[in-house]
Amino acid sequence: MKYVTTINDKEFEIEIVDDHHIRIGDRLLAVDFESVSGQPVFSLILDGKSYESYVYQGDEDWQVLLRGQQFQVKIEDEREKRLKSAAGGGVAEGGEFHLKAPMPGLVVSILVEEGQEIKKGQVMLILESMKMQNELKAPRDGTMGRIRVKAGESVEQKQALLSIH
Amino acid sequence: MKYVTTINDKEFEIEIVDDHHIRIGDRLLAVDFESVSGQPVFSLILDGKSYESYVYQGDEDWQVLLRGQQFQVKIEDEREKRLKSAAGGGVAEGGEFHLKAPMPGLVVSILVEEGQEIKKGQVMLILESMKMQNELKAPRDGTMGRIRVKAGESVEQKQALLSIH
Amino acid sequence: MFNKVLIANRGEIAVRIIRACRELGIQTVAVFSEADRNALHVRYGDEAYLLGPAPSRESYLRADKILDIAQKSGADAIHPGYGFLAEREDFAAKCAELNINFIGPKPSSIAAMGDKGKARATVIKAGVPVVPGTEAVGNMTDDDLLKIAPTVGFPLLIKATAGGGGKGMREVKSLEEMPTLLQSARREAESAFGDGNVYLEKLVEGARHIEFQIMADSFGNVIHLGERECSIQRRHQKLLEEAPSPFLDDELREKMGSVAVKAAQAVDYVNAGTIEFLVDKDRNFYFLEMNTRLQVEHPVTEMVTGVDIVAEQIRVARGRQLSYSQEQIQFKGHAIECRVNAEDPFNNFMPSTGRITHSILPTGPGVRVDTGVYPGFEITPYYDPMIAKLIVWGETRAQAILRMRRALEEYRIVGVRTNIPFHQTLMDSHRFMGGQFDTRFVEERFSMEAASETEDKQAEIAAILATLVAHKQTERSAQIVRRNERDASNWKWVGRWERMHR
Amino acid sequence: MFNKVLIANRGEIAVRIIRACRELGIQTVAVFSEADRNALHVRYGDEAYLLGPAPSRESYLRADKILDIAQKSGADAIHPGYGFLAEREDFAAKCAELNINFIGPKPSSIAAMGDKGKARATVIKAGVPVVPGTEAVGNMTDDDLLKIAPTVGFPLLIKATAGGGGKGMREVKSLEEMPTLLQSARREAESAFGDGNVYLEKLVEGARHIEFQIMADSFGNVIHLGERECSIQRRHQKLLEEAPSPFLDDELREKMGSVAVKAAQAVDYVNAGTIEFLVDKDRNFYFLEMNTRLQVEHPVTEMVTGVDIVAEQIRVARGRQLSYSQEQIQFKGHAIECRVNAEDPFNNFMPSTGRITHSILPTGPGVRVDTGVYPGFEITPYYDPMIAKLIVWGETRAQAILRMRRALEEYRIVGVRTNIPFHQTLMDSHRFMGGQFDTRFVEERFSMEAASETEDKQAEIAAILATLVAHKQTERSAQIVRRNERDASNWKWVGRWERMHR
Repeated sequence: MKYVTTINDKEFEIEIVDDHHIRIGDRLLAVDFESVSGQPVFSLILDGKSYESYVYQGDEDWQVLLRGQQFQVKIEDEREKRLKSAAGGGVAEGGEFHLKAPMPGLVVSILVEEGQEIKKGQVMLILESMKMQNELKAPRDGTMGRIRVKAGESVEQKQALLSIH
Repeated sequence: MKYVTTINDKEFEIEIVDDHHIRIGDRLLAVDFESVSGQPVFSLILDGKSYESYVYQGDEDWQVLLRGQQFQVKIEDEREKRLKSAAGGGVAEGGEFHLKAPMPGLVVSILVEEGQEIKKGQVMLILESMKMQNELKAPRDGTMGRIRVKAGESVEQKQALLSIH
Repeated sequence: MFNKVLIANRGEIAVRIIRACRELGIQTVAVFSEADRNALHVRYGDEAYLLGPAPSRESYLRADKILDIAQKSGADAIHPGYGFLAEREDFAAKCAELNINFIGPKPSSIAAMGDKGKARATVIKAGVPVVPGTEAVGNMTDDDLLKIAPTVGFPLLIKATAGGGGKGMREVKSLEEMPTLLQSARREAESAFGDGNVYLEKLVEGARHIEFQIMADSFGNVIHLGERECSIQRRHQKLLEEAPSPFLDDELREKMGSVAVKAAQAVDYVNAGTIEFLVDKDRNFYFLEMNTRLQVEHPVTEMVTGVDIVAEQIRVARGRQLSYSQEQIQFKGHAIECRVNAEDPFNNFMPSTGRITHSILPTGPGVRVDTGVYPGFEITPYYDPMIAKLIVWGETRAQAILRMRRALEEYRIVGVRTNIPFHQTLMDSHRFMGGQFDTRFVEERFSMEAASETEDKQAEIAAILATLVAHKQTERSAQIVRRNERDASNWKWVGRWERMHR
Repeated sequence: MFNKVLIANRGEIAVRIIRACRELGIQTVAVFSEADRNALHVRYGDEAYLLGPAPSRESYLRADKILDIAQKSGADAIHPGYGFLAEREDFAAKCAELNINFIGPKPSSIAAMGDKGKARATVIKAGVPVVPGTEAVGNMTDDDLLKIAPTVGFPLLIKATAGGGGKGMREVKSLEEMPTLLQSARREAESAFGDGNVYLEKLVEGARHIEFQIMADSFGNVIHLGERECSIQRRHQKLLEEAPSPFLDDELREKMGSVAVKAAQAVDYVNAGTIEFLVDKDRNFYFLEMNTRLQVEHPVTEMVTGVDIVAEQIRVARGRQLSYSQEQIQFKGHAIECRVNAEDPFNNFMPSTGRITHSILPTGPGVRVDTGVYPGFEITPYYDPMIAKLIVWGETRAQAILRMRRALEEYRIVGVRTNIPFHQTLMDSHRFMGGQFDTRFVEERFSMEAASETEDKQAEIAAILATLVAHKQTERSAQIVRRNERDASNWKWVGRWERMHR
């Protein structure tokens, strides 16, 4: 199986040759790869070098935490990738964004209004949790859609808070 | 549900009243009882006193390891106990005893022969494991039955080694 | 002399205090909220009593219930830890009334240091330097403050009189922006402390936050255990502390130490306390406030002095003299503490909740971990996000940094995100290694981005790891699909039966 | 000067050495058997290479493979740890041949101390007292030994010349029983060491086993780091060690220390080593043997001296001078180490294997755990049963005992049985607390039975706990039966279909 794996616009072509070998570019490497205690912690011995890492699956990408650094990793299998580029590539940038509560907490204040134009990075809502006030920011420019919560309201984790068009 | 629980010939009559109360003798006690992380480790708050203990189930009894002491505990529900005493009580002492390997290892030597009379505490077999030579002793007097292994043989955990009549 | 101590706290500090009691042969009473039934302090305490629902105000802040439990259980002393009721004069007073030994200072000392304005006035009288500002105690109007501001000089800080933790604090660069900032500071202070009073303080630029640990007994003996460097902060929350401060020499240490002792004596202090100072680039130091309780970061002092501060608190509270004279306090080596918080440093330090499914603690020579969590424990949103303190000792600061680096690399916590990567990045920062930082360092001159040469080398490894995990997952789900196909066969079979017999 | 160290070992000591290397900025190469792929030393090493199948002789004893890996990976030094290849003269010599730095003494020192007879002769020449016995080196016949025995005096010990760990050792009470015991000792020595040579030694009664830690550099500097009390043993296996020994005073310490230094100098010793002594009731001390390697129990010395012995080993092997002179070695407080073994103290210390499913380490002030295991790790029967070393430090011996007691109480390991309850019982023993014990104490005067008053109080709690667990289990199995009934319904339904349409 061949994959095209992308980190920060840099592409790696990685082929899983068999259980103990991969090919990256034209280098054949010996791998010994184990999950630790059934957890999302992985031990990799790659040509004798020993690495350990947390690997989490996100909605669209993978996060790899390795020696204090975090990498956002996109993985496509080659076939998938070819299909996509044949189709003209590029997912639509727009679409609705739904802000969900990243943790349970109390909505302290809402700093935007429905219909308002907002900028990427703008603080939309303050959520108090673990004695901290956490600012939830807009991930991109857009127009505020529906706001589903009120200041003073307690919310559950993953509860929908508001949307951006 | 009522139980008769025995430790070293001492009987305790313990009634599970509801999820948060037991009666022992004529004392009603508040209990708050939890397994820790789904392990055989249990946290008990009994009338405000906090205890923690390992509780293991053996073949016939329970083992409780509490603050460095181990207790062999026999538990019968009241009905069971009544039935047994009605039937005349007392399980037969005899019967065949099968010695199983308590761990994987190497049989170093066998110090008994089939048909031999043996005494309780007599060393029957030496099993090497973890660089240690472990003496396996007779749990009671008897006659050696079949010996199923030879010196020099590797054995798996729980493999039958020999029997005593 | 008391023999049973109720610990009016939770988390690592409750565990820390239980340990000290156990090592002194003293019985312990734990209290817990509904969220904490399985917490370590409940499991380790000799006794444990439920306080109420998870929110602090219904549990750990319920002074009345805690005092009830103390009386019911026969606890003749209470250790408040830090936070919650630790600096509540009324609680300490109530303990005294009920003949329960409060392991901490007298209520009058808490009161004297609790009001920041009053505290400033008190220590000024004792000859302790303070940051220039408004000295008057209590109710200054906005007009008063605006009038006095130019004499203090800009930039300055508006601070809440009842304050702490950066709440109600505003930085003011000019007179023009001051009225708005005054209002918002008062609003925040009002909502956080029920007290909208504020005062002004000159903003000391490039300042370090350095504090002195004090111990005092009831016979009038007061000593200091040296300083802690606490300048590594984010949003006024300390993240890392060390002892000694790379910025102090013996002369300055002695000078500040004796001033700290003087400040404590000014409020007739007993038990453990901390005098916080700001130190500017030119080594001028200013009293900031006194924390009239045990600090989170007390272990770094324990590591370099060998003094068990909690045990010493208990001895002093039992009416004994201090075990050490000032001369007997010797400093050896260097200690660093990293606060391990359940928050994601790659996502704006967002708190992270969830069940810890797996954990491997760093251990070995010179490493100490103070924690209240373990695999299977649930991190809830009700309390502060600190889940462990990782403390190391080394013969030198450089050795301590190298040791901390390896300990951070070893630490595994699965189930919640932690700020361990923040500390790892910090340990690699040249400015930190060089001891060149002030309280603005983390917010203004620090980035989680690694040097790009390191990043490039590791990116390929990260790519391989993610691909291997993704591949395994694809394989596994393929198997599950196949298994489900088999499992579904009963139903298919039923379906066939239906058709056959229709 | 080397920059990459291969660690020819496993378990806690491999982890300990990796930590020291990492803190010195040195790259590490781990080696592992098939049973140890997931071991901590493999996970923590910078590189890791498979040696072979689980049994030691096919993996950790394969000197050839280890040297191959060292060359292949570019490791320019090897740390052997303890056990396995640590005291193999030929291995150390082979390293030297291949230009690989062996972190330990010269091959000649290993050889000189490896043959117990030769070692005795060597140190006697240097004026070191030894237990009276047969001084001749090498091959004494049974006849020779039987002739010489009465001059040594009974009781005496037959010991294997190549010996260690009590193998080939026999206690002889009279001349009559000696021939038989000679034969069995020779047989055991032959099978354990491939060398049936034995010698005689007077049995010192009521003896304590006390050893001195030595450090020497290649410039002829030799110092000692004080003693360790190791009398708590069972079947010649140490179970607990402490520093200092409650039996020694400063005068005796200085005397024994300088003798220990002399013994090390007699074999031109370099790096870390240990001189073991027997000390009788009257404070006479006798050289027993020298261990030419790092000891399991080195941490207690680290805790009381502040010296990182493994880091110091590496420095010395890198050709540096010792970091300390004898005068700079100061002793502070008291340290105790408990060896936590996977064995059941309630079942004749039977080794216990299995997967560790859960673990909570004791932490907090003055506690150190050196371990190579973690939740999810499998304890196999291939290696020795020690899974962790729990080490505590206290200002006094009494404080260290109290701290050890609380640490043992906190330690949770689920999945294998451990000897933690043995240590708990030991900590409660009055004789241990009083420091009144010798090497026979555990076997002859110690019992796992608790004082009956304690037992009675706890029995009721144990009864309640077991009953609650049994009750929950009964309830749960009832639920499973009910659930299974529901699950089976598909099939019942199929059955009904069949009948309906028959």
